[in-house]
Amino acid sequence: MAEWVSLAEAIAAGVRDGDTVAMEGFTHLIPFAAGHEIIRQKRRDLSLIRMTPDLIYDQLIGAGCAKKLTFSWGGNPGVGSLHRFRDAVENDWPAPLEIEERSHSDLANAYVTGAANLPFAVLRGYTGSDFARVNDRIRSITCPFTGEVLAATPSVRPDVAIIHAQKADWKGNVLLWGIIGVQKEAVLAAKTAIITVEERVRSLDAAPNACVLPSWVVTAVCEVPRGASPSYAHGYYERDNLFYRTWDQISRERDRFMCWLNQHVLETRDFSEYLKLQGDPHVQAVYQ
Amino acid sequence: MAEWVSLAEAIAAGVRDGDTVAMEGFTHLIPFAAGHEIIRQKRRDLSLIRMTPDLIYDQLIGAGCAKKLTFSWGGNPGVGSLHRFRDAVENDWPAPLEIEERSHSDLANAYVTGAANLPFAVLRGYTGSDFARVNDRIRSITCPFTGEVLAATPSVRPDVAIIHAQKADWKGNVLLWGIIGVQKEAVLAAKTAIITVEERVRSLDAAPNACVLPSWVVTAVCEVPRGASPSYAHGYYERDNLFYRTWDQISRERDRFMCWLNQHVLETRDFSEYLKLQGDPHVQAVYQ
Amino acid sequence: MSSSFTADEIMTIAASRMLRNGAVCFVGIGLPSTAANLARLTHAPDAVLVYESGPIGAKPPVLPLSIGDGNLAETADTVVSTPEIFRYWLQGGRIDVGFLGAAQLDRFANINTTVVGTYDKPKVRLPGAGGAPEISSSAKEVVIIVKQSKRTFVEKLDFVTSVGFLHGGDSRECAGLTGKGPVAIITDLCILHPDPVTREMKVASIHPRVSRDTISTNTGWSIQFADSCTETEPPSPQELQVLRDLKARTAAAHGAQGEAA
Amino acid sequence: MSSSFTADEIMTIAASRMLRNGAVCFVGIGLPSTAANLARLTHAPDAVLVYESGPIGAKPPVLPLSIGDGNLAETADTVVSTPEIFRYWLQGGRIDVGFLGAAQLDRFANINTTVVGTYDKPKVRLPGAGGAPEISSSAKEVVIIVKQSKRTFVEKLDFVTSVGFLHGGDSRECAGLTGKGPVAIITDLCILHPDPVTREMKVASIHPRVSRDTISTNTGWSIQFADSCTETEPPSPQELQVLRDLKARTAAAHGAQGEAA
Repeated sequence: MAEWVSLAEAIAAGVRDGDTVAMEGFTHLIPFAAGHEIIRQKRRDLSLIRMTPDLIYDQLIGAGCAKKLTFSWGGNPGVGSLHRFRDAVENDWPAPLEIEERSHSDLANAYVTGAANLPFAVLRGYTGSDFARVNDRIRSITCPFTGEVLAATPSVRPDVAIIHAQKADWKGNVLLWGIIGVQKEAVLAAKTAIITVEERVRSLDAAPNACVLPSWVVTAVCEVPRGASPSYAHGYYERDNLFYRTWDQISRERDRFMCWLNQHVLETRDFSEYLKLQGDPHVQAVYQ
Repeated sequence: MAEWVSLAEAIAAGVRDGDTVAMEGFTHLIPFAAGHEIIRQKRRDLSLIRMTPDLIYDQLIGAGCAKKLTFSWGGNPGVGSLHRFRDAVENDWPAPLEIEERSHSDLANAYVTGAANLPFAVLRGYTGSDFARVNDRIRSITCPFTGEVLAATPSVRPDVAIIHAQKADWKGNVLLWGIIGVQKEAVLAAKTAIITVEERVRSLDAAPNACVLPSWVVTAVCEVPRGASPSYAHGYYERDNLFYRTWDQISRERDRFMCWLNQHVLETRDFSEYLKLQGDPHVQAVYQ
Repeated sequence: MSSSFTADEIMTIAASRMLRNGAVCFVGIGLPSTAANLARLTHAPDAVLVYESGPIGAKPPVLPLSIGDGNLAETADTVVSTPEIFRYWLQGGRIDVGFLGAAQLDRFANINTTVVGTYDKPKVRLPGAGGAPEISSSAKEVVIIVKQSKRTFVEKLDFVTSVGFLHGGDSRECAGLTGKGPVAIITDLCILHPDPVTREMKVASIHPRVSRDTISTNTGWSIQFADSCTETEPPSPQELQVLRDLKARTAAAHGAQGEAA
Repeated sequence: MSSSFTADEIMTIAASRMLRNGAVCFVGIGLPSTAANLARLTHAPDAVLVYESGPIGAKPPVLPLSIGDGNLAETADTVVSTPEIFRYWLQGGRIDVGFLGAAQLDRFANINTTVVGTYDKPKVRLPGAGGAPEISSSAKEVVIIVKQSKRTFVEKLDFVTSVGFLHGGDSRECAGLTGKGPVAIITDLCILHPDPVTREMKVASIHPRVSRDTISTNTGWSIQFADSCTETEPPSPQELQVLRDLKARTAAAHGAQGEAA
């Protein structure tokens, strides 16, 4: 059964140095507040998994939390490069970053088979590409009926999955909607699941076949309004496109990045303080 | 793009003698009207696939439409045996019935991999059972990472999938909700999809992540109110439990079954006439 | 308040007691569903009932007649597709207890629901596997609920549909099956648990007013009684009351047809 | 009504013309998304836009800035999970045309979006594959939209992320890839189609006011011109108007940030 706790408590109890951590959310519902809290609590040597590393992992990598990244597309969507990610790969700063590179289709399938308790995924993929040359975990398998050869890749089974959702009820049942990405699979593939939500409600009032994660597959649930900002939460707030563009400037040079990181994350107490510093006009309404 | 046609036209154009046909619906939304129309049009030598054959396939088998059945549970839910199914298997009446027997988990997985255009499914299943002894298409596969041995079974790729749903809009986009079973997978695994619906609406007004089949994966859509009766359509009508019990009597002896089949299916013009004969009190309201 | 109860009642009640509060239970239709819902209405209000048709956390007000009744969907925390139930929830390792019925079973609690006689020319064609094979292998524990008779409790199965302890001993683990297997068989006469070494199912508890002789007579192998064999705790008045109310509500909702469940 | 247009405009418009009405199009963000939406707003109102984030049948009123913008979900016929998009819809064989961008490509339209330089010590670390490898292999046809330059059109790729015609000839079919592969590359200078035999991409149509010399100078291999090479139909006033309106609406909705798309 999910326990309602503060985000600081959830991260303190749920994420350890050296853990394999998947923070998912495909453009929508990216768990930025949780990412900041991991930085604030100075977790180290994490093996991070995420289809689209995005700003959230650029921050974690730049802050020195990661030793490995498994991913399928590492850019700043609609803007350009992830400079901290590139600096780690190209220049080993702030530390060398091992990468395990896969395609979206592969990684999505690998979460599915992780959730399904299978050791590998089978897909039509990678034929003719150079991936298998640089990732020896992209292998092949032969269909026992047709003799066709398909790609086989290892399932994703993180220690911890962290996602952001719109609502949870008092029991800790969680509802998300809109672009739901690979979040259900990430949670079900993981040993521990930490979920931040926009609001705690009496009843989910979910549609019959909505994407609901029952309380008993969730370890901790935390009320963190605007916790996906600068990404968006459908029905709550829009994407802060300006911040995504500004990030290109903030993250380009190490000094400016460190200065931002100190001021906005390491020296803030929690995500509400971060939002206030960002000048978020809604922060007063959602945090008293 | 789906075409709106009558059920008689859809079956005439879409189902041929010898086809592999999957009619799905897990207790809920069973496409009985379509099954009757196949019997009425005297299709023969069909290879039928369905997780839970249920009364609908008992009728098709007894009527002599089937040469093969792929299934995972063949009973009258909550009542007992399917007598026509048993008579075919035990006594070759009205014709021998080849059976391909699998488990629910296997067949559900096989629809998934059929929809995903993969030739086989991988599952943890069948270990220690006698299935592989009687079905040589239950094989094994070794994980290229862990060395574990898992079950491998062939995907389901029917010529035709037939389902019943609650609503479709004028373009032929289809919405179903409640217990959705394996219907989406059946439609996406098939070459041709025929869908009967309770009603044709201007707009689906579907929830954001509802189970919608877009018009362009549907071949034909037919308005057939109460077309899942005696099973049920969530939000429209309840299961006719009495008919399921009565079926035990109707189907037990060949003569009585044939008499029922002639009177209620072969000699009726369409499903609305069948419903009138059944004494369905709502038939006047939904068919004018 | 009456202390009289039927054999069916004590079977259902004894089975319901196997479900811990908070446990996630994969429920077959019929006796398993009755027992699981009784548990939910008595000592295990937070038990989570998962049905193979898709409902997770169903809380039906009356017993469903089929595995996919509308009241399961309406009262569930969520309803997922059938493939998802088998892939993410059962095979995914999320099920604590699988409640199963059986047409035939042997001393190692292997189950046959496929055929009586030979497979190719069966004397009786049974419904088949349904979800049972993977419930048997993937649920953390399995509880079997079945009426005891020589026809059901057989020396040798005509077909192994779902495995219990295979040939006994450590053969289940050696086959690579991870779940604990059948921790109990609950019948109308007694409760059986596996011997810790041989894994043969032995009578661990005899229902009140049932003799050892009756149990032996209704078993197709020479059934053994555990050294610690005791008498089953009789149904409490509250258990009986809740079960009878549930059955009465079900009959009222479904009419005479309700009896089938 | 002006007949002047920019190189970007004719590139986008020429790409949009590749999308038949009713076709199901898997859309990448940026130029592919602009071209697909332009097609939807001009000659292909029934084109179905599928985004890898999950929306099927998206009809965004303004261009999305990211692959998962809210307006995609709000206007879609349905929104499914990302695994489902890749499994049932792309790999399932439901996509007619995949629209792709590229950081580098070679004469056989193989694409690199992974690294410039060596993989282990890259000079430039690019974003990586995303959905492109399986779009390239599973979509029935692929259209590549990319600005032409020596840096982009290279003799040899540093890394093959997504395949076009591999080594040319029938090497794509021999590898077991079922989709037709890249039927066109649309650049700001010209349109390339594969030679029917060698599968080398050849200039089939040159945009107005562009010289053969400019095309050759901006290509890292000795590019060939098809015998039938013609001039690209200039943008019609209506195409230009709709594209400019779309861009203006997008800028108004997103502010100056909108430019990035």
